[in-house]
Amino acid sequence: MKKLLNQPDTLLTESLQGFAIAHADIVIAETSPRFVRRKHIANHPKVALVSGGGAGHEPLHAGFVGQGMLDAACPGQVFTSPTPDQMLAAAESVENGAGVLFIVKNYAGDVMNFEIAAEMLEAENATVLVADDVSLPADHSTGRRGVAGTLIVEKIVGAAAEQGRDLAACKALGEKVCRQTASMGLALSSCTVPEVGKPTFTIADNEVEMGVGIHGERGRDIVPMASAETLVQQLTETIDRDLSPQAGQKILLHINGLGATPLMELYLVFDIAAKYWQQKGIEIHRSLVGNYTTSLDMIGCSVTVTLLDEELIALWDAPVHTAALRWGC
Amino acid sequence: MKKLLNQPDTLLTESLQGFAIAHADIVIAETSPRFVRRKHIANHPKVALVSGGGAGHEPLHAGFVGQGMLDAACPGQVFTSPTPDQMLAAAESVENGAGVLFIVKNYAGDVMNFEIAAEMLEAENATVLVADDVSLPADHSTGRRGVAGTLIVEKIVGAAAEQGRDLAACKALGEKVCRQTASMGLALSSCTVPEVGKPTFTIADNEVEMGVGIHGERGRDIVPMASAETLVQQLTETIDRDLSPQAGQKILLHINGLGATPLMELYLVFDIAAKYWQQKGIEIHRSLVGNYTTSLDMIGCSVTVTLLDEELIALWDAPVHTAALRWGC
Amino acid sequence: MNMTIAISTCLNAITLTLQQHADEVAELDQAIGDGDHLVNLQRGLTALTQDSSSLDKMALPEALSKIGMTLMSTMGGASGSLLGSMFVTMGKTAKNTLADFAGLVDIYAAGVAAVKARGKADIGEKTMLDTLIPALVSLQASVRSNDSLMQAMQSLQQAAEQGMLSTKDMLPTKGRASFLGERARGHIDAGARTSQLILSAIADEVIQNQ
Amino acid sequence: MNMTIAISTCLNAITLTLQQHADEVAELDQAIGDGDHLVNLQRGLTALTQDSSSLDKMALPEALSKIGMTLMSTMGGASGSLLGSMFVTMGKTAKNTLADFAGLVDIYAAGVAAVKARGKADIGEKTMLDTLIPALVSLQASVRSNDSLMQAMQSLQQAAEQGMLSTKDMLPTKGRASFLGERARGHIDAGARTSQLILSAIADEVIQNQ
Ligand SMILES: Nc1ncnc2c1ncn2[C@@H]1O[C@H](COP(=O)(O)OP(=O)(O)O)[C@@H](O)[C@H]1O
Ligand SMILES: Nc1ncnc2c1ncn2[C@@H]1O[C@H](COP(=O)(O)OP(=O)(O)O)[C@@H](O)[C@H]1O
Ligand SMILES: [Mg+2]
Ligand SMILES: [Mg+2]
Ligand SMILES: [Mg+2]
Ligand SMILES: [Mg+2]
Repeated sequence: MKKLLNQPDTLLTESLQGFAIAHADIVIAETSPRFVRRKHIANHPKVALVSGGGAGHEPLHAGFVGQGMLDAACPGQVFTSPTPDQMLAAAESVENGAGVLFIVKNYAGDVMNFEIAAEMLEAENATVLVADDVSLPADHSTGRRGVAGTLIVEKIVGAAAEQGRDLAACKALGEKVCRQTASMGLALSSCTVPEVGKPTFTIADNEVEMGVGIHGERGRDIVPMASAETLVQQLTETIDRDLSPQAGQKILLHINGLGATPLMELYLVFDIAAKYWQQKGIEIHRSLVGNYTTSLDMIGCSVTVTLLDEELIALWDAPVHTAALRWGC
Repeated sequence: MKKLLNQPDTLLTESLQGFAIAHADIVIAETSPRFVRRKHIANHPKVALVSGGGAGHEPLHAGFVGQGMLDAACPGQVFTSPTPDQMLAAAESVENGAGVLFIVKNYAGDVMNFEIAAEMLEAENATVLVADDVSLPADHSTGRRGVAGTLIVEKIVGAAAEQGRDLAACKALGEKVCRQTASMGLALSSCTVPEVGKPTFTIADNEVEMGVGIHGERGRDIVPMASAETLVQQLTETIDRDLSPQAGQKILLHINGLGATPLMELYLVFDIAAKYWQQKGIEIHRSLVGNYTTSLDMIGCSVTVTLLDEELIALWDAPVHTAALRWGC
Repeated sequence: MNMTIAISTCLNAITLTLQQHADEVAELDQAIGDGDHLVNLQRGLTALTQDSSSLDKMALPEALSKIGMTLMSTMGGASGSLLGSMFVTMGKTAKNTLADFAGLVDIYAAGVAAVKARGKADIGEKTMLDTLIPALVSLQASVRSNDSLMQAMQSLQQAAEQGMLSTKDMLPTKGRASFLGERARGHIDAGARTSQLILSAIADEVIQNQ
Repeated sequence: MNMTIAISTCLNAITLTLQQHADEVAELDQAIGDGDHLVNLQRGLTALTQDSSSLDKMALPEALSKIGMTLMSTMGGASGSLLGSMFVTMGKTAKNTLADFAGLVDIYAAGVAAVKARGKADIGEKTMLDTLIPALVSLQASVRSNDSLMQAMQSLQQAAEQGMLSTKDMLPTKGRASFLGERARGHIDAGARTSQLILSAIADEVIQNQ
């Protein structure tokens, strides 16, 4: 394992310290329990958006804390959901009278820990469960996983909360975005969890893990290594079968890198995916390309599509000022 | 070599197509010769900023084309400087009466090709040579290399050009930023040039290449693998010797990833570097952390420091709207 | 039957057995999970061990609750919420239960029920429950048939081991491994293995302590 | 002396020799450069080969200029600007120079001067000039001593090879290799090697064509 670190077990703390210094204008990082919150809490009641999850997906979620997006985020250990006391402290620190909306990626650990926190929280609260990974069937025994579509939910609901929508409306909006969002990813390599020190799995040069989540785990299937065209086609076709967009539909197309894929290749993936949709008469109305929901140093990517309407477009375009996503201000 | 691509020799074209679709609101990509330019040319004379260089450093430079930064960028083949006809066409397409400023990273190939273009260009023009890599002595036979400090020059001069400064003033400002900027990088791995298909060099598990440029090449020295603290110290101390900032000095601290380093580790590097400077009474006044000037899929990072004054702070903060850097609008 | 053994003794035994099987456990979660299960458990154990002398002094209900809260706030992950809920519930149940052997089995039963409820899972889904439930069934049988403590502990160990081994050929339907579908067959579940190692280590301590 | 050989013949010979030494050349630029030199040259050659029948029909000055412009606009990198400048300058010089052997050497001399000027470099800096300059010196000596074409070509080949080999122990002071400092010693310069391969291939063609 070759990584820039001091000790595997101090990496998270030190990295979060760096994050807090680098973005001291917009966030504050608390350490016990650990969470990141907006520096400026609204002085009128506003639904507080709280998310969190294992570390190793940076910039998700701490990189999305700030105006127009999350109010607080709880980073767990690498690929390990945070603990209820983190979520509780985060929620209590940002709640200001309009309740708390938890945005949770659908993994057993995250779901159960957030459940416990929600049971303990006195303030009014609700949860949006993100389950956008269409590599899994819709009726999968645990539901689908939450992957790169999460940031789209966080951005859109974040804008709505900022505009003053109430808790029920924010939850309903989040669920609408979830219904209209589908993602699928693939990996060409494993990643290495710092505390483990060696790759989570091995994979041959002529193999690709198809349908991976974001925890450096194997995919649903191994498929033969092929051209980007062939591989990306498998992602877009699965998404297409799930969302079945009609000609004329406007979409947000998000190509996400898993951490170690050069941007040049991500734009190639974007090109392939964009042309797939354009040939079907779908309009690429908004786009986002980059490493946003990563799996440490994994080589791979995912494609995410959100079906847009005027409401969602306006909320996507609304000002946002976080460490990793910023526009309009 | 495991990469997401169709053919190594079509990657650049396809990737640029993807880039153009993804950012169609702000850029236009021309293909023969190849360059990227702003979609909207100012309707009053404005110094046109043109940069370029080999591909493989994405988002540099095309990702910095847009309001408040570059007017055009010419991507060459991977790690190969672009050709004079690209630069000429790019310059002619954005020149609108106030002359052209070429921003060139100091490498033989870039310098000579831009020189030829400048000789051929009829419009008034000037060049700023970026040479911020302090791993090389100031009196190096070819001058120092241009590395991650380049984007800082492009951002600050871009803001000044936007505000209407003339060609001579923009050139003088660019040279001031160059004088006040120092960078140094290290690599834990090689990278793989798609057309070559195997890593440029091999490196042992217990070795680090210290003082690398951004073309996937070896560094000045091999040093033993050590803690991030020890390694980053070597970068900051070299920068410190070069810039010798005084207590109270405000700086911009930029931690750049070389492509395959997780953001978590880059923030750790930021933490170490920030504390180094803070202990000397230097104020981290602005910061930028991420993969901005990459070497394909190299594992490694660089530290860049720019000494700030009120003029540079105001220009750094000025609105910018490009694919990879955006704020204030 | 004399069952009083110090919590610190158990913690040491558990720490030791996990150390001895560290590579194996790490690899199980790497194969069909995300590779963090061993580290998660060890983080929880380290926190408990730091508190062990005060845990030793507490009454059983308080000690169990404290263990639950500590696991819940230090482990994270699926196993953190499950083991946390398990011990918190055992602590609550212990308040109203006599701590003889039958009572302890009832307390454990409440803990297992909490895991089932929190995880919305049951036996046969390739999780820690495939160890925890057979172990419970065995303990309950021992209560009914008035087994000696030695017999009870040995049956417990056998049941836990069989349960753990049974996960190998199962198709997972809960937790991360479920995402792998058929690819997860042929691997033992990490949580089932650690639960079995822990139960077995405690049983050994009880036996030795007789 | 009869020196008329078709440009297409030369291009084919150069393409062949670079193919035969492809791995070696690629590795030279990987060792102390950035690994693209072979691909850069081949991109230029491919473009020239596509034009070869029209190049064959052109007068020498136009052909040289056209080669220069093509290399300049297809190769990129240090070598693209240098070889581009070299051929553009040779084209200009050819307009006013008789294309006998001595004249051709003068034209080549002008090309080498253009490389020196564009690269701000000279012999001894571990670049292509360490091949190009000794080759020029040898050609000029052949003109002075009225060597046979065969003799001239053979001396040229020897001089180019010696020059190329001389780069091995040099400390680089121009181009990318200069950044490596002492670490670049012990490696032959990629551009010196390809220049030598090219000159040698052309010389072979001239010899065979006699
Ligand atoms: N819903 C569930 N019910 C019961 N046990 C579960 C459930 N989900 C996961 N587990 C158990 O948790 C173990 C994984 O724990 P761990 O690796 O620490 O957490 P995570 O899965 O969040 O990475 C699995 O091996 C399995 O035994
Ligand atoms: N200033 C210079 N003068 C003469 N030759 C040079 C100079 N700089 C580089 N070269 C030659 O160019 C070669 C490298 O060419 P190439 O790899 O195609 O371009 P780049 O260095 O831009 O990657 C070197 O091996 C060297 O022979
Ligand atoms: Mg986990
Ligand atoms: Mg090059
Ligand atoms: Mg796990
Ligand atoms: Mg090169």
